[in-house]
Amino acid sequence: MIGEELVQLLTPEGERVSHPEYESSLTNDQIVSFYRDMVIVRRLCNESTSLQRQGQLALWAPVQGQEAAQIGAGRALAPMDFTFPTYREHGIAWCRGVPPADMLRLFRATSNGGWDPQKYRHSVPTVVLGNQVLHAVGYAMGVQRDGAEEAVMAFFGDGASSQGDVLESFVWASSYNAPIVFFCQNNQWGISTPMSVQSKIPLYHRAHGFGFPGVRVDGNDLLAVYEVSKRALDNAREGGGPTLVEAYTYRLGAHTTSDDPTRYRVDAEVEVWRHRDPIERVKALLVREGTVKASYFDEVAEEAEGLALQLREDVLAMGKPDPLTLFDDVYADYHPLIEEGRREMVELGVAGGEH
Amino acid sequence: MIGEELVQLLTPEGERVSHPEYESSLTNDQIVSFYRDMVIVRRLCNESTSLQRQGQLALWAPVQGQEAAQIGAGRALAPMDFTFPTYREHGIAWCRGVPPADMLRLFRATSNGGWDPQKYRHSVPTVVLGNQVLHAVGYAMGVQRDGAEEAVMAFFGDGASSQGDVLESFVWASSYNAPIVFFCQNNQWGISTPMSVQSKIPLYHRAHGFGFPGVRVDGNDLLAVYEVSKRALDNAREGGGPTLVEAYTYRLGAHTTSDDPTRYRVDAEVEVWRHRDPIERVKALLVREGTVKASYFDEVAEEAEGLALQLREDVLAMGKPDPLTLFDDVYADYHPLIEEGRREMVELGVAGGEH
Amino acid sequence: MATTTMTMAKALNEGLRRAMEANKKVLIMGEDVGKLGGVFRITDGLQKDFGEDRVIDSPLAESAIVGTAVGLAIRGYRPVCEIQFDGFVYPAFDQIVSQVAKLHKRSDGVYTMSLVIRLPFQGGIGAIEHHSESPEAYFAHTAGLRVVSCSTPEDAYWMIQQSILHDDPIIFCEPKCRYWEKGEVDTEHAPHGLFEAVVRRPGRDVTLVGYGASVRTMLRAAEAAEAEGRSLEVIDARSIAPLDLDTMAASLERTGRLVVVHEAPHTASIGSEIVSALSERCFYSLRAPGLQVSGYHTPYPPSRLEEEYRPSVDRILDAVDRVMGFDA
Amino acid sequence: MATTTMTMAKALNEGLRRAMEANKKVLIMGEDVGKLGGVFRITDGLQKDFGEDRVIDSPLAESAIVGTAVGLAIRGYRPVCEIQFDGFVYPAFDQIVSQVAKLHKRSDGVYTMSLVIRLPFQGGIGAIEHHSESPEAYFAHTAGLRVVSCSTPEDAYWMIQQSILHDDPIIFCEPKCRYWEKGEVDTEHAPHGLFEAVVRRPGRDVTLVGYGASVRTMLRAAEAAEAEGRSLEVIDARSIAPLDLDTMAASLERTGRLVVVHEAPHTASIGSEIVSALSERCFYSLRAPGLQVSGYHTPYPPSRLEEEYRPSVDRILDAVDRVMGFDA
Ligand SMILES: Cc1ncc(C[n+]2csc(CCOP(=O)(O)OP(=O)(O)O)c2C)c(N)n1
Ligand SMILES: Cc1ncc(C[n+]2csc(CCOP(=O)(O)OP(=O)(O)O)c2C)c(N)n1
Ligand SMILES: [Mg+2]
Ligand SMILES: [Mg+2]
Repeated sequence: MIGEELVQLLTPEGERVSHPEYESSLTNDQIVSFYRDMVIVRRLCNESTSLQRQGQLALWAPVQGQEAAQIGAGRALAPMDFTFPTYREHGIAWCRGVPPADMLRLFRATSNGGWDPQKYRHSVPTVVLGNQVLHAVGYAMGVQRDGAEEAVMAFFGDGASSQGDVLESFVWASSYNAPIVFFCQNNQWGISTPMSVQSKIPLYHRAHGFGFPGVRVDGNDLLAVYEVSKRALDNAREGGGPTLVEAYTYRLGAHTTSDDPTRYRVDAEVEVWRHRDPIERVKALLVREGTVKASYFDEVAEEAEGLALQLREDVLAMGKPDPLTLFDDVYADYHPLIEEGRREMVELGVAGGEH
Repeated sequence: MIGEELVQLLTPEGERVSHPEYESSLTNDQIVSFYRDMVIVRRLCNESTSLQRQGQLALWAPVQGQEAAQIGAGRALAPMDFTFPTYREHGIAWCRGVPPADMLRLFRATSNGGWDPQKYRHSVPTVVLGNQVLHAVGYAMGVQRDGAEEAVMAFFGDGASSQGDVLESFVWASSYNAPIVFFCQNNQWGISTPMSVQSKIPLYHRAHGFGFPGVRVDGNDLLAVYEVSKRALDNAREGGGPTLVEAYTYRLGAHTTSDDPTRYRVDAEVEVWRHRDPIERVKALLVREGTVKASYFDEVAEEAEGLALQLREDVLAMGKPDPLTLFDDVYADYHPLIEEGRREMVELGVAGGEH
Repeated sequence: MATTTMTMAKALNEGLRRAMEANKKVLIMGEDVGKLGGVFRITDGLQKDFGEDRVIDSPLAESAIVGTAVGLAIRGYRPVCEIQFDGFVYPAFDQIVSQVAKLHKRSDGVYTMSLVIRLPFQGGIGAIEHHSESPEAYFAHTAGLRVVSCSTPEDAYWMIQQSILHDDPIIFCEPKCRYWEKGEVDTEHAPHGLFEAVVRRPGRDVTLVGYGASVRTMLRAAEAAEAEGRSLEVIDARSIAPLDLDTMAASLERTGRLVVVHEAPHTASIGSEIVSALSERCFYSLRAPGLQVSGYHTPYPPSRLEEEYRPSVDRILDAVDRVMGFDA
Repeated sequence: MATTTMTMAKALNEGLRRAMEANKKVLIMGEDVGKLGGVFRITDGLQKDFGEDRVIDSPLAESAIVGTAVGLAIRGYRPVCEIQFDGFVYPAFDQIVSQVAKLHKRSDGVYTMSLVIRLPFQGGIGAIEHHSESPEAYFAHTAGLRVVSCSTPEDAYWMIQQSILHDDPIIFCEPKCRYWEKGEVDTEHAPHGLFEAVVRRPGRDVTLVGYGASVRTMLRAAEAAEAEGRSLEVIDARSIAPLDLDTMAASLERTGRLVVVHEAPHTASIGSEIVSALSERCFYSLRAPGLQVSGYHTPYPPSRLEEEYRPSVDRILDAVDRVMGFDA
């Protein structure tokens, strides 16, 4: 796995390694704090999986295994940057400040969004593969027109990389030199479709053919992802145009709670990747370098536990929305068919939601 | 213009040059015969432009300047290969044996196709940019399944190279190692859009990012286009997978007869390219090498004249189709709305077509 | 008579299997259709038995799935494309509308667009956004296509085979919330022509017309109405385009009252089409205007609200009340 | 009153110019819209005056034109996308249906999808395939969108400005065969609300409803009918979604007879919608079923046959005869 082309600053054993082009700039405090992020995100994800198993969520898309990719990228963002996620960017949402319960509204099937995208500078979830990547390019074109020093980050998976919308995004971003970072989490699978079906060669090469840089980073290496993302974001903000970052990682869990990965992949593969666990890797570093007291790990685990409990409580409190909300925000302005629908529903005496 | 990356075997002055990877395999007879093709295709194109000016065609899309690209590629094809054109591949259609008048049915607005695509192994014109490239990949997948030694060639322009369908075609062809040659005529313009808006770097690079070879050939050099196309087609037939050929050329005329290129490009640019005229170049070679008698050029011109006259005659004879043909071939099988429409038209007493 | 009980999912799987056995040119292509057997397992086991060349796991791009299927059809194959969910068919819309629907005509009949696009459609499974849509009207509006939908395992088994045999391109709409319901399947005798509507329950007072998942809802409404002494005739349209207006008109001539049920927004929908077409055919027989019970004019809601959005027995009975209230 | 005579093309150009002057956030984007001024010259001169950042010549990809416009709208811009011809809107269909139409809702009203998609539509210019289509029903069927069409230079001038000002996404359909027809334009007072239908010619016997290019055809039919002693009321729907059914119903209450004219195939069309909606609203007043004069159920033909395909004065008068022949 560790080829010349893969940027790595931390080995799976938690040892720092040097790279000719990148060097970790993270302070110990930052590493400690990002470790906490990762632990919390994983814990919240596990809680969400249980909530789904218990019938409290319609679906869940686990992020296990991709925490370094998401926290590395998410923490490299500047506050004014704007991000466009798919349905699996729980770690990014966490970094942007989206309340955990809000991340679950989509999966509790009480909302098609869940949070205020302008407030958190993190767009609503996008389920149709690739659509959001074009939005990100357009947003970046707006940033250019405003003369703002902001960057945009678009998230998508290895599977989505085959969609016309993602590929057209590359054309546009290059053509307009848009301040955007394409952040592709290559977690090796698109449901049951292995990466090799989408591309025979490493994905990051694709950028070169469109005239902008691509880089493959060890997506399970927090330090490397942070540096690679930061440099790409800085470059975008400074007018250097787009970069494609391929975070080479792995989806340890199922595609979603509806999925049965045993039908298409062997346990041995998953095992290999468990040994590259992104959280363990940082923990090993912290231990190795004696950065924190031994008790720190328990403290973080406990904090995560508390947040998980809170999440559970918040989710259980999320009632069924009032059916009349169906008609809200479809249009910004008066629309006769909305009024007609609302009237019909009221006349039918459809019960209100739980509150 | 002549960079290392451009395959050239014949200079604009008609001198043979060597290239480290390609060598002309054309016999004198072939060059003489392909020269004839180019002259005829240009003459037919000019005739079509006049026909349009005289109100006999709804539109015409001139091919001037791209004759070497099309005859070079068209003559490199084997009889059983299959081709998928846009609306400007008159030279390819000529090589496939499509009767000239049939090429004009689309432009006389008497048909949306014009010829039997299976008979000539040359698909119907495709006007929606990029759509046909996916068809070509699918057809090539069929060739693979049949175990046939055939190749497929898909044509598209520099402008269309930005469309999702073309880019998805690259993904698929690479994924399935399909026996296809993507033949992009980069004629520098997509109506008024200059090449630089579609890509900041040479287009053929795009293939590398998808994991298959791309090559840029001097599209005004018959010898080079032939060799590059032939090698790519042979490679496809032998199971070597896809190649992107970028034929670097120029649209000397307007986009179509509806277009006014003076609004977006300067005469000087056109002048530069006139000096690279693909037909003059071969003529210079033939003269230089004394391959043909001086009278040959007049003979060819005369033959072309005759064909142009014939074309005019055939086109003028193409009457308005019987309106009831509207209802033919919409469905392969009985459809009540087709019968309803036909009945209504008959009852309305709509006049038949001219025959 | 060989009759077996099976789910609609299994019936589709068996139908596909029979079609593949009967003709080597039949291919299946789509996302996750191979090893996984599709997210709904409709193609379960087929790749194992027919190989990767005939059951093709594709890259994730719908325009390419349909676009390459067009090329395969030109080459003489009969591809069956699976679109994973209704809401993901739109990236392929251009290929469907500009190519699939028009190439037979453009080639003067030389190309046969013998392809089937399978589309799990309608709601009712508690899914997240884009997994519960009803895009059938887009395709019905498009000349050159045909659109059908099954509502029972038996129809699923036969209609998929009939569609694959048919030479026109067919959008095959599968009511995903019915995949796991069981029914009898006669695997020897095809029950009905592919483009025929079927009266699922005879009645006198009002004609209900629908398709897919709505058929069972209409039958339930008819049962409930019976308790109140109202007799509702339930017609399963089966073919959405073309519509079998003859069967519907024959019913309407008797009942004089029409309610069309479907899950899409009602503007320019199949409901609008049926109402307008029958208002002409049965003008003198109509005792009330034809009404629609449909999705509301909003995006499909988060699924906690889907049962308020989808036509329910109550909403159907309410519409029945309204058509009974007219007197012409 | 500042009234000037100009073509519809010029009126659109002037309307766009005024909108751009009024608000710096208004952008124009599309293929060839800059230097060339668009293939129909609707954006002529605007890039020269407002710069390349506000009049954006784009790469050739419709999904990207609309998709990036969505991003610009999220950033607070008000993009006006030009799709070069109706038949090239389908590559953008996914972005339009799944994003443009739904993002306001998905974001609980936070995102304003203030974008206009200009679509030269309908036939009549003798073009080749894909340049003469009428895709309005696809968009009207889609909740979250609005669809309007202009039929006169004055409407063109005002409606484009009203659309740009409006906060919902609007599909703006321009009848390309009328671009070069001249008319009076009052550039001071907006004539009508954007979503109001307008009676273009009063009449007593039959109500004709249509939009875009069909308006002039209907007016000609009304003139011809007058000679025969028949009085036809002509309504320009202007707003295709939502429909101004009040104006139409008011007319129908008087005439009792309805003919809808448009160029798309009639299945699940705007014609079907108008007929079915008014058959409910005006049930007791209808003296004949509402009929459609529309395109046939075939792909748009090669343009030598387009006048046989498009609704003609003859076909309209034939439908008028038919509705007059009913007696309820
Ligand atoms: C246009 C579209 N087609 C199909 C789907 C169904 N689908 C949901 S997720 C998924 C796999 C995506 O894989 P990838 O992009 O690698 O992201 P990951 O799930 O691995 O994070 C598919 C096919 C979809 N959401 N959108
Ligand atoms: C999907 C689509 N969008 C827009 C058009 C309108 N159009 C026709 S030709 C053309 C330019 C194409 O340029 P290029 O691909 O370079 O081919 P060329 O005309 O130069 O041969 C455009 C924009 C179209 N035909 N299809
Ligand atoms: Mg993946
Ligand atoms: Mg070009």
